[in-house]
Amino acid sequence: MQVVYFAWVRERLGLAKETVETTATTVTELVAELAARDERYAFAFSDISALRCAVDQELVEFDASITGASEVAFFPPMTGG
Amino acid sequence: MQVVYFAWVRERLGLAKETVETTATTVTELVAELAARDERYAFAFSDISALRCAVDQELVEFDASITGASEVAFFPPMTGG
Amino acid sequence: MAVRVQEAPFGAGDELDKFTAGAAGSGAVVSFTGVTRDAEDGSLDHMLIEHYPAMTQKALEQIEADARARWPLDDVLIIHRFGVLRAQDQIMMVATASRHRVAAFEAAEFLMDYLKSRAPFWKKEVTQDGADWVASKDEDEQALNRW
Amino acid sequence: MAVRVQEAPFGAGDELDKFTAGAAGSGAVVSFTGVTRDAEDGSLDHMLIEHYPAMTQKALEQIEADARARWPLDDVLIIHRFGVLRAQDQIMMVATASRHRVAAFEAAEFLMDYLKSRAPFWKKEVTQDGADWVASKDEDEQALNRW
Repeated sequence: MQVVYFAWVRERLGLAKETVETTATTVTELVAELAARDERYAFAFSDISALRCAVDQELVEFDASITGASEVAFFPPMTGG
Repeated sequence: MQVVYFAWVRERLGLAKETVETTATTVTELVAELAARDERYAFAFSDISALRCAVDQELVEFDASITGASEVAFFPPMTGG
Repeated sequence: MAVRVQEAPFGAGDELDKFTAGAAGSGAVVSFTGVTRDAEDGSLDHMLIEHYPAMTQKALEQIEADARARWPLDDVLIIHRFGVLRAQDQIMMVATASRHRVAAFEAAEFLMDYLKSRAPFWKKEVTQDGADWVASKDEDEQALNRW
Repeated sequence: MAVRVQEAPFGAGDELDKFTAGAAGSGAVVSFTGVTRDAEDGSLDHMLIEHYPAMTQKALEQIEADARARWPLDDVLIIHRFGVLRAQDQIMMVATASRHRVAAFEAAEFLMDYLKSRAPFWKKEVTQDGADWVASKDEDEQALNRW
């Protein structure tokens, strides 16, 4: 599964995307796995309320399923317009 | 006092403006005077709810005073925009 | 600040660009353009717009002042034509500039609502079959109640 | 119907004119233009807009489809830039065309509200003192509740 990061999430991780092997079935489970990796990840994912996520380019809540998904994205609230 | 007419009021009267000598003190009194003149005027002023008026280029209700006014205007509801 | 009542055509795009360039720091610019519609059956020959010259500029400036009193606007533009207009001709435009998009939107809607029912313009549709004064709509009068 | 996500500048006036010409019979055209504001103290060097290319076009088309489902729109235009923008540069615009002015206004506001909080763009302000991601505003999130 491809995991992609934007804005300050990308900057905190120093990483725009990566391939992740996971048995997580929801975004929340994936976040728990990633946050457990090291301090950088723990910091980036320390406040879930400041994050938004998309599964296969569709905005979803954190309890959404990622089973069969190709791409999960994490980013701060959007500031377009 | 100058009295001016617009849109179908002007067309019904066949007149864009005229000078009127009057002792009327309100628009309503002026309307009564004008409507009493002849059939054309009676027809033009037959339905006050379909008319609007301005005194000295300011929209007013029909009970407004015209004492000291220089110009009174009669016209249908406006359709700008 | 500009209120223009004119017989000549105007270009909404050019006006918008000039307006936006002049409203440095605004962030949000809203425009409304009114376009002459053909009759339902395509029979419109032209639209004739009559106005009350001695009152029009004054009435529009009052509407602008009312909008500025209600919203934090950096600039306002109102252009309204009179005379003969053909289908697809631009009749009028308003533009508003503000730091806040909601203010820019609301002020533009307010200007349009008041311009529809409180500025001294009257439209007459001329077709091959004759000419009719456009009737005012109850909904336009009611639209004023929201402000 | 057009959704364009691009790095290149666009001209809001030209876009408005083309849009209006293409929406024959609409009567009412509303546009919103978003302009890069300088920092309060005039220190903005540039604004950097990041987006999520695989998602952006799709998200904007969905927002457009939602607007069309709610209002009788003859046409919709959405343009949003990404990359480096300077103070006074135009960031984005939306335009709506309808027979009804209220529909054109409401749809444009709806598009802006959703575009602010649901389209994958992020703004970073770069000044001499450093760079900061623009924080989302509670009021922008709350604005969605009115629809």
